[in-house]
Amino acid sequence: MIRSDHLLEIRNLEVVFPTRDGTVQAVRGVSLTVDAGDSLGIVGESGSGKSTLARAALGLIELPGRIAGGEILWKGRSLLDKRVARRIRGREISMVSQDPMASMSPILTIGTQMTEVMTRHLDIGSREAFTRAGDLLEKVGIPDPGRRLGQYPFEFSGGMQQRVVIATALSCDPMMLIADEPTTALDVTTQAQILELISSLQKDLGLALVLITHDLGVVAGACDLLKVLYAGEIVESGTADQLFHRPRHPYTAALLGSTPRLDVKADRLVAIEGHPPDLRQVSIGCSFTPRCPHATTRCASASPVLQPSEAGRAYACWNPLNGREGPGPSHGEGRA
Amino acid sequence: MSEALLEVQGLTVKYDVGREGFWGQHQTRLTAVDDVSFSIARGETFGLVGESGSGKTTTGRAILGKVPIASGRVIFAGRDITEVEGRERRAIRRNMQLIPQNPYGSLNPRMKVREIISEPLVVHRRFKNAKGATERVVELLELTGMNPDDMHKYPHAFSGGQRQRIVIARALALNPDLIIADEPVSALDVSIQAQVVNLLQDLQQRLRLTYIFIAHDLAVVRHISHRIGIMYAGKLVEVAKGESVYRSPIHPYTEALLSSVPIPDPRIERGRAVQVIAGEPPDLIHPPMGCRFHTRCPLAEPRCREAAPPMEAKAPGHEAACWVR
Amino acid sequence: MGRYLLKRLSQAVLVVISVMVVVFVVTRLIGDPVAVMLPLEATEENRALLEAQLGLDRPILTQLADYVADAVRFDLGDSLWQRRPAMDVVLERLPPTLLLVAAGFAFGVLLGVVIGVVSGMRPGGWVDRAAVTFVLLGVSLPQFWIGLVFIVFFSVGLGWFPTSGSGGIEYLVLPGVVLGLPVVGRIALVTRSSMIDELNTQHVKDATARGVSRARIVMVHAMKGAGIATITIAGWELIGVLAGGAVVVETVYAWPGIGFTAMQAIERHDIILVQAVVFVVAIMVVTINIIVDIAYTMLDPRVKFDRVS
Amino acid sequence: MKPASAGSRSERRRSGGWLMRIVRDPTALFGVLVLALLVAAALFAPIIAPLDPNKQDLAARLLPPFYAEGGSAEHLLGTDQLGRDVLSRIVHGARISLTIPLVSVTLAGVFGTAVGLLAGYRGGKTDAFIMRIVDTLFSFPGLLLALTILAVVGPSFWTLAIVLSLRIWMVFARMTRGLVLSAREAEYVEAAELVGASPVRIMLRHIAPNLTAPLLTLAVLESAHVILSEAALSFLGLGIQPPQMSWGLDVAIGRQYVFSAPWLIIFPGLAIAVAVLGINLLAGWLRVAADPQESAKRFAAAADAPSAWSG
Repeated sequence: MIRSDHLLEIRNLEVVFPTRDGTVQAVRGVSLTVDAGDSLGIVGESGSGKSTLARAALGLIELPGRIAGGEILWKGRSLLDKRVARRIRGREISMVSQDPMASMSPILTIGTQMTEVMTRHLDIGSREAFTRAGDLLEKVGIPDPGRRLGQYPFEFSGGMQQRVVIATALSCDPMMLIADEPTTALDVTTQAQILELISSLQKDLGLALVLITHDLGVVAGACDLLKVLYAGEIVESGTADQLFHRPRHPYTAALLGSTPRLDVKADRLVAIEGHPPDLRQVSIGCSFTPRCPHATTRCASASPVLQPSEAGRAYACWNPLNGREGPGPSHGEGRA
Repeated sequence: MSEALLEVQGLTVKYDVGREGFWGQHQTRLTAVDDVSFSIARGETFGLVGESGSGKTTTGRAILGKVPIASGRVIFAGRDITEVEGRERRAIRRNMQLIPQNPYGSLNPRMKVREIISEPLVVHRRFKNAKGATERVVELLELTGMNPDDMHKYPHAFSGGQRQRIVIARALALNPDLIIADEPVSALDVSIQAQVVNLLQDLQQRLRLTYIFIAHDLAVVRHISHRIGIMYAGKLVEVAKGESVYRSPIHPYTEALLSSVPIPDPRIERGRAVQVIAGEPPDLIHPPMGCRFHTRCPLAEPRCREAAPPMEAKAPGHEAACWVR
Repeated sequence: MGRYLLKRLSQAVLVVISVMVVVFVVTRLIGDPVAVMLPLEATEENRALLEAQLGLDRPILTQLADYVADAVRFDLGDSLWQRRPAMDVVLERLPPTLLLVAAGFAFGVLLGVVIGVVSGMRPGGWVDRAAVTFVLLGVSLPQFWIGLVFIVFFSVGLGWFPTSGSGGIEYLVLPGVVLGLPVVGRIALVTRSSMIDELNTQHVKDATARGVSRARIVMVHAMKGAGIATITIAGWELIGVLAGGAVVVETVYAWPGIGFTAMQAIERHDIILVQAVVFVVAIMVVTINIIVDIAYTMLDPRVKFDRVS
Repeated sequence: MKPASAGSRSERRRSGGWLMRIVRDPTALFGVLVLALLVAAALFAPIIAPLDPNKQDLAARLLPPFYAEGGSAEHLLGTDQLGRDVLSRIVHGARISLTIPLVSVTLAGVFGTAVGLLAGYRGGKTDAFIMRIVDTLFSFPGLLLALTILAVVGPSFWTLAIVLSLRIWMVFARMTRGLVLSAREAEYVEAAELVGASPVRIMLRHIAPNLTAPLLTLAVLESAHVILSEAALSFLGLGIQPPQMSWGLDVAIGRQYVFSAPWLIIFPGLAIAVAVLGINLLAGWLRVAADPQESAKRFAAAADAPSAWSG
C-alpha cells in the first residue's frame, strides 16, 4: 500500500490510445487530489482528456487504451489493481455520465438496473433492494416510484432519466461522485433542476464531487475548486474565485473571454484562434503556444511545469498573466 | 427600420406521428409549430430561442420549404412563397440558405472542398463545373478565413470549426439575402464557437446579410441577435429587442429560462437564487388547454387554463403572450 | 396489439394464397402438366382423358377459382402416384420431417448461440479466430456433400451410425447434424456481431462503471440485446431448414419426410403431390413468421410499447 | 475533435493501393487467389485440364486417385464409372459453376437494385406497395418452390439461372432501399437539396456513391449462395443436365459409387466448398474494408496484445 492521506490521489497519470494513425496521448502527467466533501470541477474542451481522466479514476480505461504511467490511489489503495477497482466502483466511487438515455439498457426495467447494483455491492436481497430503490427515486424527485420501477428508460424524459441515473449512482452510499458532463444532453431548465439536485445531494450526503464539464457556467455554481485541462495536461488549478477572477494561465483567460455571458453584453467575443493540438504529435514546449497571444520562443522549446503559487493555486506557464481582478478584457461593459 | 425581408404569419406545422385506437382509426398529429408570426427586417439578426421540442427548428425548416405547412403564410421579399414548389422553389433557394448544426454530417465525405463549395454555383448554372468555379471558391474560402489550398482536401481533413467555415462558404456562394443558422455553433467547443460567432458577425456587416439564428443557448443568442423570439411548446411566447428580453422579460417562461442559465462567475452564482421551474414541457400531441405554460407557471390563474393568451404589445417593440402580465 | 395481430394474420393468408397462385400459374400456364405426367408413348386420347380428369379443359379462371376454393378446404386432389388424397400423403410424412427439422434446428441454434456469445465476448482473440474459421466452413460446405462425406466416414468407415433410413435415435444423428450445420454458422455470426455491438454500447460501459459484474453484463445486458437480433435470424433459418435443407438432407439420407416425398413425387411427375407439399410448407412458413414476430414483441419492450399503444 | 493534420495521413492510407491491403490480409488474399484460380480454370479449361472431360475410357473405369493403390499420374484424381478424368471434369465444371452465379447475380442485382431505388426514392405508397411484395416473396418456401418450377418448366441453363435470380433479387431490393433511405437522411443530402440541387443530381452525386460498396459486397456474398444452390439443384437432378458439366451433378453421379469410389464425390464437393469459402472470405473482407467502423473494431482487436494494466 502506498501512503496517501487523500480520498483520491492521482499521480502523474499518463493514458495513451493507440490508433491507426499514431498513439494519442490523451492524459499527460496529470496529478490531483480529492478529499472528503470536496467539490472539484474539471474544465476542458473536447479532446482535453477530461473524460478519459474520469474513466481512469474508475479503472475503466478500455482497450486499446492503456495507462502508460502514474498511480491512481483510492484511500491509499491502487485502483490500477483490477480487483480493487472492481470492488470500489459503483460502491465507493459512482459515476454519472453525459447521455442519460444511453446510460441504461433500453430493454431492462429501471428497477432491475437499480437493484442489480445494490444486490452486488450491499449485503441485501432483491426485495430490500427494491424498497431502497423506491426510496431513492423519491429522494431524487421522481413521484410514484413503485410504478416507475417497472418501467423502461424510454418511458422517462431526459431529465427524469438523469434523476434515475443519479439515484442509481447513490444507491450504495458512495463517498465520491464523478459526474461527467451530467447536463450537457439536457435542456437549460432541466439542467438547472439537475444541477440543483446534485449540489443539494452533495451537501446532504457529504459526498466528494468531481464535476467534469466544458461549460464554465456549470462549474461556477457547483464547485469550490477548479482544474483547467488543455491537451491532456492541467494548465491551471485553484479555487473557483481565483480562476474566474484572476486567471493566470492565458488559456484560462481566453476560455473565459470566448464564453458569451448572459449577464453582460459584449461587442465581440475574444476568440482563441487556431485549434487544439494533435495529441499524436506532442510538442516539446507548452502545447498552447501556437494559440497563445503571450507566447515567446521559450514557450515553444520547453514545457512549463505546474507551479504552485499563492494560496493553493498553481499554473503551468512561462509568461503568466498578472492575475488582476476583473472578468477579462472582453467584458468591460457593466452587467445588466 | 427598413421593409421586412421575411414575414411569417400564423405559421402552423403538424406532423403525422402514427395512428391511435384499436383499429388505428384515428390519425395522431403533433402540432410542432402553432400559429407563429414574426417579421424580420433586412440586415437584422433574429434570434429564435427555445428548448428541445419548442418548434424553433421546425419553424426554420418551414420557412425553407422543407416541411409541409398546415396553415399560415411565409412572405419573402414581398412574395408569398408558402406554396411554391419544384423549379421555382429551387430558384428561391438561391436567396435563402441554411447553416445546419452538425458540421460533421452536412458535408459529403466523398466530395472535395472545391466541389462542395461550388455545388450551389454549378446547380444554378453560374459555372459549368467545380473547376470553372475555382476563382469564386478561393474568394469564398478567404472570406471565411480558410486557406485557398484547402479546396483540394476532403472534409475529414478538417476540424469541426473549419468544417463549419466550409459550410458557411457554401451557404454564401450564391450571395443569399437570408441565412437561417440552426444551432450553428452548438456542436463546437467554446473556443471555436467564439471564432464562428465572430465570423458570422463580420460577414453580416460586410455582406449585409439577414440572419435567423436558432439556438438553445441564450448567451450566444443574446450576443449575436438584434431581436429575439422565445418559443415554448410550439408557440412563440415573447418577441422583443434583445436587450429588453434580457433586462425586462415579460413572459414567466422567459423569466424562468433566463434564470436557469448559469453565469460563469462563482460570486454571482453563489449569491443568486435560481428560479428552478419544476416539471417538463407538455406533450405536443395532447397539449394543455389555454396557455401552454400554465402547467408549470408560478403565476397561473384560472383564465390561463381556459384560453390561450394572444400575442400583444406590452411595451413599445415588446410583445408577449401572457394573461397575467 | 389486436389490430397488429389481425394485420399479421391477413398478411399470412395473403402469402399462402400468393404461393398457391404462383404454383398454379407456373404449372398450368408456363408448364404443361399433362405432358409431364403422361408417358412418352401416350396418345392424343390419353391426353384428352387426363385433361378432363384434372379439369384442365375448363377456362383458366374457373380452374383457379376451384383450385383456391379446394385448397381452402385442404383438398388438393389425389396423388397420381399414390392414388389417394395428396394431403393425406403429406400429413402422413410430416411427423418425420418435423422431428428432423426440430433436431437439426435445435442443434444449430444452440451451438450457434454458444459459439457466437463466446467469440463475441473477446473479438480478435484466438477463441474467436478459431470459431469464425469453423463457422465459415460450416456455411461454405455444400450440405448434400457433407451428408455423403459423413456417410462415408461415420457410417461406412467407423460404423457408428446407419447410412440412411429412419428408426431409432441413431438414424437421426447424422441428418440432424448436417441439417443444422449451416444454421450453426449463420446464427453464430449474427450472435457474435450483435454481442460485439451490445458490449460496446454506452449502457454496458456505464453498467461496468456502476460495478455490475462482467458475468451479469454478458448474461443479462448483452445477451438479451443480442437475443432480440438473433430471434429474427433464427426465424429465417428455420424457414430455410424447412423449405430447403430438409429436401436435400432427406434425399441424401432417404429420410421418409415431406422433402424426400417431394423429390419422389417430382421423379414420378406427380404435380398434385408436389403442390400439396408446397402448400403445407407455405402454411408452416407463415406460421413461423408470426411466431417470430410475437416472440420479438415479447422480448423487446420498445416494440411492445409501440404495438400495444 | 480531429485536428487538421489528422486527415492527411488517413487520406493517403485510403488511396493507398487496394492491392496492398488485400495482400496484407491473409484471409482476403486466400479468397482472391481462390477466385483467380477458378476464373482461370473457367477461361482456360481446355488448356489447363489434362484430358478431355467427356472422353470415355471403359478400360480405365473407376480408377482411384494418384495417392491410393492403383492410382496413376495420368488420372491424378481418378476416373468415374465411364473412365472420364475427374480432375478434368472439375476444371471444366468451373465454367458452369461460375457463369451461373454471374448471370443470376447480375439479373437479380440489376432488377433488385432498380426496384429498391424506386421504392427508396419515391417513398410513400410506391414504397409500401413494393416492399409488401418483397416481404411476401421473402416468405416463400424458397428451394422447394424452385424445385417445383424447375420440375414443371424443365431444367436448363437459363431456367436455372432465372429461377435462382428470382430467389435473390429481393435481397438487393431491400438493401438498396435501406441504403437509399439512410442516405436520404444524411445531412449532406439535405444540404444539397437546400442549395437547389435537382433530384437527379442528388441521386447521382450524393446517394449513388453510397450504394456501390455495399451492393458489390452483397453481390459477392450472394454468388456464394447461388453456387451452393446450383450445386444442390444439380445434385437433386433438377439443375444442370448432362452432358453439361457441374460439380453438383458430378457429386450426384458419384453418389451411386459412394462406397466403392468415394473420390467421385469428395473432389467435386471440395471444389464447391473451396470456391464458396473463397468467396465468403472475400465478401467478409470487402464488408470490413468498406466500413470504417468495422476496420476500427478490427484495429482495436489487433492492438489487444499488451495488457491495459501495467501497474
